Amino acid sequence: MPEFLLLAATVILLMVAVGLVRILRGPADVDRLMAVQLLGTGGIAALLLLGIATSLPGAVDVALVLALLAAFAAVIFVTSLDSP
Amino acid sequence: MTPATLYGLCSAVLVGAGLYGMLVNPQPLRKILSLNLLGSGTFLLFGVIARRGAAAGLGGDPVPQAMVITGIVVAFSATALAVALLLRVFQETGRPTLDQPAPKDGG
Amino acid sequence: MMLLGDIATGLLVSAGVVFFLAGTVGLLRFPDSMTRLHALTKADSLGLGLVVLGLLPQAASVLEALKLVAVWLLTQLAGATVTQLVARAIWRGGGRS
Amino acid sequence: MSLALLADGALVLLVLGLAFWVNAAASGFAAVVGYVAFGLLLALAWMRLAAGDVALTEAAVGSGATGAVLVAAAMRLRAAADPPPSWPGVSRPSTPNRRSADGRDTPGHDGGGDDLAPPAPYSDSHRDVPGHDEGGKPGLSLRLAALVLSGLVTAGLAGLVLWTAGPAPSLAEAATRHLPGLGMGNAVTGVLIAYRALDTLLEKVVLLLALGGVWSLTRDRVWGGRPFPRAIPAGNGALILLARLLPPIGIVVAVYVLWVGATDPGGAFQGGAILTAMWILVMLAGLRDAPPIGSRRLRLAVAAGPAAFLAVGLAGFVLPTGFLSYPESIAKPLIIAVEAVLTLSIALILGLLVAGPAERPPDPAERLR
Repeated sequence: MPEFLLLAATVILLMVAVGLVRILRGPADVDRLMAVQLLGTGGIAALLLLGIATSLPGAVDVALVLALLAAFAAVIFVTSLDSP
Repeated sequence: MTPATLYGLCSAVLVGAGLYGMLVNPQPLRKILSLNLLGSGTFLLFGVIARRGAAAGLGGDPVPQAMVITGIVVAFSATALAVALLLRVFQETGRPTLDQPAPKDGG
Repeated sequence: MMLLGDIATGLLVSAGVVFFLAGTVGLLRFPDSMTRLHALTKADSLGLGLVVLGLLPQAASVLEALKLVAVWLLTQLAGATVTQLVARAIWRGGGRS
Repeated sequence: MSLALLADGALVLLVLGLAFWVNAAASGFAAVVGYVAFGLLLALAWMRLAAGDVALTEAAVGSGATGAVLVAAAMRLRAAADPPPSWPGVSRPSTPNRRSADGRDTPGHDGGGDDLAPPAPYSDSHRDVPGHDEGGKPGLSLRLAALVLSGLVTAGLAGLVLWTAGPAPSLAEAATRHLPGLGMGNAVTGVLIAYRALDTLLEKVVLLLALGGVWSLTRDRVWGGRPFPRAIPAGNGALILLARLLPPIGIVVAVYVLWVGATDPGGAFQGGAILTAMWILVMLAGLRDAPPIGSRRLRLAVAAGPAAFLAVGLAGFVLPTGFLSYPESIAKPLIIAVEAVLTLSIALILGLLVAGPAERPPDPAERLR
C-alpha cells in the first residue's frame, strides 16, 4: 500500500508541476494565482499521501496549517486590487 | 543516493541560484526574493545535516532544526523591513528602483 | 477487512488523481480565465476530497482521520472563497497581464 | 524505497524549477507568485527531511507571512507600473507620485528623498521611464562573472554534501537526555525554549528591532497613525464570510499547534504565525481596522512577550538555577506559560510587520494618548 500512495503522490506532484506552466505563460496575473492555488491543493494532497505512506509524524498537522492558509495569497491579491 | 543527499544537492543549487539572482537582478524586490532563495537553500543544508545526524530515536538532530526555525523567523523580519524600505523609496521617488530618476539612457 | 480498506483506498485515490489531471489539463488548455477557474475548482474540491476519502481507511487513529476531514473542509472553504474572489476580479478586469 | 526517492526527485525538480522561475520571471508579481509556491513545496521537502517543526514554520512563516508581505509589495509596485485603465466602481488609485507629492508637505522632516522626488505635484512624466519590470540588467561580462561565482559556490556546497555522506555529528542524544526532566517529548521545542533559550530570546529582540525599523519609516505627518493607505470597507461578501468562519478555526488550530508542540511538531512560532494570518484576514476583510501604532497599549503588548521571557530567565538568578533555566519541578507548566505569552506576542509582532508602517494620520483623540 505505501508504494501505491507514494506513486500517487509523485504523479500528483508531477501533474501540478505541469500546471505550473500557467505561471510561466500567464497571460493574466489571476491565471498565475490559479496555478499557485492548484499547486497548493496538490501539495496538500501529496503531503497527506506521503505522510500516511511513510507515517511521518506531524504531516497531517502541516497539511492542516497549509489548508488554513490556502486562501491567504489570493485574498491579499484581490484586496490589493481593490485598494492599492 | 539517499534522500538527504538529494536534498543536499538541491540546497546547493538553491544557494547558487539565489546568489546569482541577487547579483544580477537590478530591481530591489527581485533582490529580496533572491536573498530569500539563498536563505532557503542555506536552511535546507542545515536540514540535511540534521537529517544525517539522526540519532536517539529522532528523525534528525534537533539543534540545527531549532536554529533553522529561528532563522526562518529572522529572515521574515529582515524581508519585512527590506520591503518596507523599498516601498518607502518608491513613495518618495515614484520608482521601484534605486537608480537616479533623471537619466533615460542608464535605464 | 484490511483488504477491503486497501481496495477502497486504491480506487478513491486513483479517482482523485484523475481529477487532479483534469484540473491540470483544464488549467492549461481552456481558453480564458473564467473557464480555467472552473477547471481549477474540480481539482480543488473533488481531487483532494477523493484523496482524503481514500486515505481515511489508512489513518492511524480517529484523531488523524478527523484531521484529514478537517483538511478537506478547510480547503473547501478556502477554495470556494478564492473562486468567488478571483471570479470577481476577472469580471472587473483584474485579469490584466 | 526507490519509489520514495522518485517522489523526492519530483519534489526537488519542482523546487528548483520554481527557484529558477523566481529569478527569471519577467514581472515582479509573477516572481512573487512563484516564490509563494516555492515556499509551499519547501514545507513538503522539510517534511521529507523528518523536520516537522521546520515544515510547520516554513508553511506558516516562510510561505504564509513572507508571501503576504511580498504579494502586497508586488501589487503596489505593479499598480504604479501600469495603472488600470478603467476600474468600474472604484476610483482611480492614487499613484505613488501623488503620495510623494503629499509627502513634500513637510519637507525637511521627511528628509532624504527630496532631491529624488518628482518635480511636479502630479504628472505622468515618469510613466515613460522604464518600469520595474525592465530596468538595467548588468552587462554580459558581469553576468558571466556572477554565473561563475554562483557555479563555484554551488559546486563547493555540492561537493561538501557528497563528500561528507556519512552520518553527521549529532547532538540528538544530548538533547533527548534531559527532555523527561522538562516534561517534554519534542526535542526541537526543548532546544528552542530550554537549551538554546538565549537564541530564542534574542530572536524576539530581532523581531522587535525589525518592527522598530519598519515603524521608523513612517512619514512624520502620519506618525502614530494606522497602517494601510485607507480603511478597508467591509464590502466583499465572500471575503467577509471567510473572515468570520476561518479565525475561530484558526485559533483552535493555533492552540492545538502550541499545545502539541510539547511532544510533537508544533510550538510558539507556528501557532503565532497562524494567529497572525487570521488577524490579517480580519483586517483585510474590513471587519476590524488596524491598530494605531502610536497606541501605548499596543506597544506594551508588543514588549510583553520578550519581557515575560526575560523575567522568567532572570528569575533563574534568584532561584539557584541560573539565567534562563527552569526549576525542574515546575518546568513544564512554566514552559507552557512562557510559550503561550510568546505565541501572542509573536502573533502581534508578525501581524504588525505584515501591516507595515502607518499610512493614515491618527485620529485627534489617539494623538493625545
